Amino acid sequence: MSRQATSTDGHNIDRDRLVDLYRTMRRIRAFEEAAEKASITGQVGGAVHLSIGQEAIAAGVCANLRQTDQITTTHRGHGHCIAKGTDPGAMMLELFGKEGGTCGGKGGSMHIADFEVGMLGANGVVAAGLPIAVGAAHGAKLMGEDRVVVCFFGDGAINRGPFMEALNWATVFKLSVLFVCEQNGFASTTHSDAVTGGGGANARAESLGLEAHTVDGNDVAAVDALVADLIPRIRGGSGPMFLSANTYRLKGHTSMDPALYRDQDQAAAQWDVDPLIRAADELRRLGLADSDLAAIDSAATGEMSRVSEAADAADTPALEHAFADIQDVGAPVWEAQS
Amino acid sequence: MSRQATSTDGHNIDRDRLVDLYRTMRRIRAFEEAAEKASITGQVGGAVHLSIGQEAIAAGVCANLRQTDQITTTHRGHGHCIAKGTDPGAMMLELFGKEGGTCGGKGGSMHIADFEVGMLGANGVVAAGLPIAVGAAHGAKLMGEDRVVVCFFGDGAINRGPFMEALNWATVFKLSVLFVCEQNGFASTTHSDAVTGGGGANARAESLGLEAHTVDGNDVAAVDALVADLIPRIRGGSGPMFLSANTYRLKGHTSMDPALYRDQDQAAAQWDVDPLIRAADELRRLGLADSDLAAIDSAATGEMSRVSEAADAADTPALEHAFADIQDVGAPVWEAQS
Amino acid sequence: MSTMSIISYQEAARQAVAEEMRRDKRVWALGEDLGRGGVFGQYKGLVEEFGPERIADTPISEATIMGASVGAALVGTRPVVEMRFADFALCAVDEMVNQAAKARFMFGGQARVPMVIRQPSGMWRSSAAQHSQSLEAWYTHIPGLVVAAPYTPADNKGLLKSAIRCDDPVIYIEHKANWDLEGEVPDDDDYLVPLGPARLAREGADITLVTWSKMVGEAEQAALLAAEQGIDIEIIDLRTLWPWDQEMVFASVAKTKRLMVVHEAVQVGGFGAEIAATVAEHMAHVLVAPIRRLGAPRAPISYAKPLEDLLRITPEKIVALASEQMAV
Amino acid sequence: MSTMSIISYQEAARQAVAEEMRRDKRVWALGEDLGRGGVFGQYKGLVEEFGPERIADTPISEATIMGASVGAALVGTRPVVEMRFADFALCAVDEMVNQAAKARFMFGGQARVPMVIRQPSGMWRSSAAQHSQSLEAWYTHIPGLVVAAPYTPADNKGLLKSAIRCDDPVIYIEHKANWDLEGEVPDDDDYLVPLGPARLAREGADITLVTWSKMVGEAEQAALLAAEQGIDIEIIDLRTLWPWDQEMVFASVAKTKRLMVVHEAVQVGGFGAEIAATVAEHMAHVLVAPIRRLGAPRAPISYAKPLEDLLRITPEKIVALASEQMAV
Ligand SMILES: Cc1ncc(C[n+]2csc(CCOP(=O)(O)OP(=O)(O)O)c2C)c(N)n1
Ligand SMILES: Cc1ncc(C[n+]2csc(CCOP(=O)(O)OP(=O)(O)O)c2C)c(N)n1
Ligand SMILES: [Mg+2]
Ligand SMILES: [Mg+2]
Repeated sequence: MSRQATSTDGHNIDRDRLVDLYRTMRRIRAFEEAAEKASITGQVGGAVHLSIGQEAIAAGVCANLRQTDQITTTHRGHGHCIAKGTDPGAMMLELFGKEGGTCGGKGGSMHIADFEVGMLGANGVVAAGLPIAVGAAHGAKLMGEDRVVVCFFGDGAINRGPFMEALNWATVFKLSVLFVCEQNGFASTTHSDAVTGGGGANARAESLGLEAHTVDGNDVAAVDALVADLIPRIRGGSGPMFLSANTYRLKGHTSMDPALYRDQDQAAAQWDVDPLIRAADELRRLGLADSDLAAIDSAATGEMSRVSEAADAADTPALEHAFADIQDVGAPVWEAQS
Repeated sequence: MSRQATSTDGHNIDRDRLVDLYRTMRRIRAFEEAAEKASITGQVGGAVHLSIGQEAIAAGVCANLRQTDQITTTHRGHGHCIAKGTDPGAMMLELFGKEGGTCGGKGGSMHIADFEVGMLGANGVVAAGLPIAVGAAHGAKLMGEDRVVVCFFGDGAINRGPFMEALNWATVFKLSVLFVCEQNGFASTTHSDAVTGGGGANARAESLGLEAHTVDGNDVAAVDALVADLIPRIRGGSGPMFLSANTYRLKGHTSMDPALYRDQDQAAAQWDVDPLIRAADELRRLGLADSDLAAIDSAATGEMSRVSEAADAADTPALEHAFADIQDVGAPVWEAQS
Repeated sequence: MSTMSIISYQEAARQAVAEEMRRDKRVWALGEDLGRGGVFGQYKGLVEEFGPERIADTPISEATIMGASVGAALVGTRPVVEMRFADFALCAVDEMVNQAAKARFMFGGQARVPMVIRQPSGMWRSSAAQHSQSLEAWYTHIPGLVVAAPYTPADNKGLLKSAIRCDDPVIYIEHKANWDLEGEVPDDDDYLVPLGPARLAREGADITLVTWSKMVGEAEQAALLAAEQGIDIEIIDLRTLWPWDQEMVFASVAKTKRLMVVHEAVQVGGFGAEIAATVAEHMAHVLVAPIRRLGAPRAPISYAKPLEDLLRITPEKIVALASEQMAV
Repeated sequence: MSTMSIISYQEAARQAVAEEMRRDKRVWALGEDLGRGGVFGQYKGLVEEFGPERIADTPISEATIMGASVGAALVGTRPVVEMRFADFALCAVDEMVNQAAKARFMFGGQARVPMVIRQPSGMWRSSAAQHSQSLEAWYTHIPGLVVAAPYTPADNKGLLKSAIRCDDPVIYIEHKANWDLEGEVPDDDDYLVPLGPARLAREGADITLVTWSKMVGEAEQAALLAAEQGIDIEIIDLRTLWPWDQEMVFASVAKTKRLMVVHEAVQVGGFGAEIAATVAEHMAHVLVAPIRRLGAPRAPISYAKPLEDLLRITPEKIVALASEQMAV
């Protein structure tokens, strides 16, 4: 991919709104940089999949959702969680496996969930979130609620059967789902293109009856503008829609992956079209002072280093939680185990 | 559906070839009528799914295959087996659960297989045959063989995930597979359309990179002509192709199903466009004498009533076969069981 | 006082679903062909009463039938998932095991997954290897799942109602050869059989026979035959496999000092092994004869009837084992 | 005479695949990311030697990875199927259980399904509930499947080679925490460990401890600790779970008169139940202490390390159980 011009110009985005989007992205970035560090030091034990470079999608999509709207995400979901309103403090505690984590430390990065803000769960199984998202929307329909459900997933996920089943289901039952495919070029160490036949995600979605859109997923204003248009239509009963957001996974598959399998020059060039750089350029163009940008950046970095320190200092969960919330009948009894 | 005109006219089909196709169809019909009877009397114990009304697809497709080419089929696969060259005697023995059946009586109607003629198996699980067919073609490619694999399945199967996965796989690995979707309007008691979103089978296939065709599946000459064109191209390395064949399931889902859930007038009208009637009309037009047609019909009926009688008279399998061909190590030992 | 009616196993289940759907608007059912009553007629008439939204016809998409149900359960509805044949649930195992069973726990208790997964199981009319399996043991091995397998019509009503009211995923195993079995069933709309406790199907002094689902019927016949030989079999119908009623089984074994476990599923790795092992661990001292299991040989199920029959547990096989046990 | 090298569990498996691919053109491997060596590096260098057709990168399509392998096996190739994590094999259960395991039988022996299904299993580095499961028990319950779970590097070479040469589907369970374990492995290209026989990992007089996979290591440590208390544990590394070496286990139990079964998987419905039940059925008369099983509690696996650790089988837990058994 060559360097892309920022296309925000055309969107007449309000500066305040772009500031908010930028702040969200910067907070995601700062969270993940802190998580990456903690992963490398071993403070975070489980696998950490960074969405660095993909923040514009999370920010641009979720800015258009109500708190009662819901999302599902994947192994690479920190950005979606933060953008949807999950407390990064609780998220970081979760990554560290500590008390007060979103899941009490029992899930880790790949299973973050925050039902209060409509974050129905990350998922360790590729494509497993699609049927779940569709079911959440099916539930809303049955209960007569006008929630929209957004389902995030990667370009590798479109080759798993549940992808097709879920899209077909959403069409058949006319559900209020926005499917968002993050086209970051990779599925783990594999180039997604090499294992994807035909016209790709949008062609498949259209064949299944969904209106499908493509957006420059590194242009947060473009994502925001498009999704601002789609969500009300979906809420109004249009049925499901599909959005492919083109982006690039700037880091390896996990925090431990040096990603040597890809063209290093190309990968390096992608840092120039980092969505944060592009949004910052645009904000400067719109007259935001460098000092204001720097303030946002350092607030985010500060926030996330604080949550990271707090997580490090926090207590591990009480042992009996290993046997809590399994099932009402037939769960192991802590007293008997200890 | 309204009554369709036979469209064979355009195909300049050789009369001898049409006679052969007609004979194949008639033999399939006769086989299934005998099977239906035996199912109703209880001589055949397991479920029997009749392809009555769909014979033109089996006949027209398989007439263009070599013996070394391979097929997979479904629960509704008698026609495909016969058309591919499986001995109806062995098939009927299989339905009766008798010694000498294609699978020694251990599989029944839904698991008929005949590897010698390239019939790699019916399947009791909807859509399970697609990945298997694709794998057979993958094997051929690895071994440098120019076999073509034809995969038959129904319009209900296109909503299962493995449908998409298998088509994508065939495209990615450029495999020599012809996917044949029998659009008979139903998935069990459900109208296929009611649970299928978007443009249907061909739209999905095209989105996955397959060249997709549609044919009047009740017109055996049309099926034959089209497939005669496709198979050499596939064998030549075109990659996978897709064929939707429009037809109608004249009987219920199983031999026990009166199919009261469908419009009875419409169903009755479909008997007028029965592929056998249409082929017979065409043959008459091409100058075949009624007596010749009658001879084909009675030969087929005679053959199948003989195989049915023979199956009835045949021995049940030796009991120890219940423990044969399970696995080389760790199978139960017959002597220990008896 | 509750009145009783004699109804079939199938009708009992139908009533259970209908009553729970009337009682709780959040309950709905989904699966293939439900609008025409379901493949065995167990949903007959329900679409007429509840409409096609709550008795939903689905595409043939087992993975998404299951996965969408997980999503719908997470947001507060209570799906009854029809898998048609237990064998087809194998197309939806990630959704059952990695998603439904684990979501409550993984998410730290933020959400529940109240769903019932109906899996008609077992041998029925020469259905061969892909339509006859009994895989209940698998689900007992998975934390987060409740597993029920009723035998009587009354239990099929009361347990299914409890399963629908349960806030966790319940694997609900009905036996395909039981649909027409009739029995007395309370008419009471609130007739519930709790998940967990077993049912003492027959009192006896000599051998404790633990079983479930259709094998209860075989065991009852066996007990009559055994009685002629002077062997008095006590039959425990487990009806819930997880959690299972260890207390009733232990009490019975303490009395009879002999244990037999009988199931239709393959013996190797079957749930009988769990019961046998547990009793061996805890009650070896009271046993006067070795524990005996009776399950199917480790063979795929044949189509041909005589071969299929070989794999069946019969009253005769049970009696033979019982006499052997008494001979020790 | 065969020379030996000290290599890792992972390298042993890599050699096994490479040697069998050299030996037999029909052998190939497929799965996600294999061209870059596979997710754990266990295919490192193979694409360079064998090319991308025989070391095939696949889409993320577990059902079709499995199903296509069934088809490819039916026509005479010998696929080695990489599932990456055993948990993901749950996306391909129909293909494993309804197709691979049953095809040979259902088709009356017309065809074979020679495929190896590699399922890296077990707890490894805080991987939480969807990446840590040990589900070997499931596969032992399915007719048609062979199940192997090696512990030593030598066995991982010799058993994997046997699995690749086997004409039936083999569920091949490697432990994710074992990849770096080193040990002596014969260099011989024809070094085979047959499917079936167990390995006597330690001789002992007092207790027979049956285990497999990574738990062999824990058992060995436990035996050292127990020895300090004067308890002499005999360790049988089953290495093949189906068929399992009943003969060696029975002979050992006849000698020690005590049985312990230890596995990482959930205890309820685990394969330990099968072993315990079988010994209880056949050897109750020789036992001087009740059989003991040690498996994980029936709980999803927690992410937080101290909680995850609670679910682990440790040498200490084994020793505690051993002393308890000796105290009887
Ligand atoms: C069913 C399943 N198969 C394989 C994996 C292993 N895996 C984890 S992430 C990943 C790549 C996913 O690629 P994509 O969907 O594009 O998401 P991205 O990582 O690029 O965000 C794979 C193969 C898995 N978690 N689940
Ligand atoms: C995975 C799976 N789900 C459900 C079934 C039950 N079933 C058998 S045939 C059938 C309908 C199939 O429809 P279609 O694919 O159109 O084939 P047709 O019967 O029309 O030939 C269903 C739902 C099954 N066998 N397998
Ligand atoms: Mg990707
Ligand atoms: Mg159909």
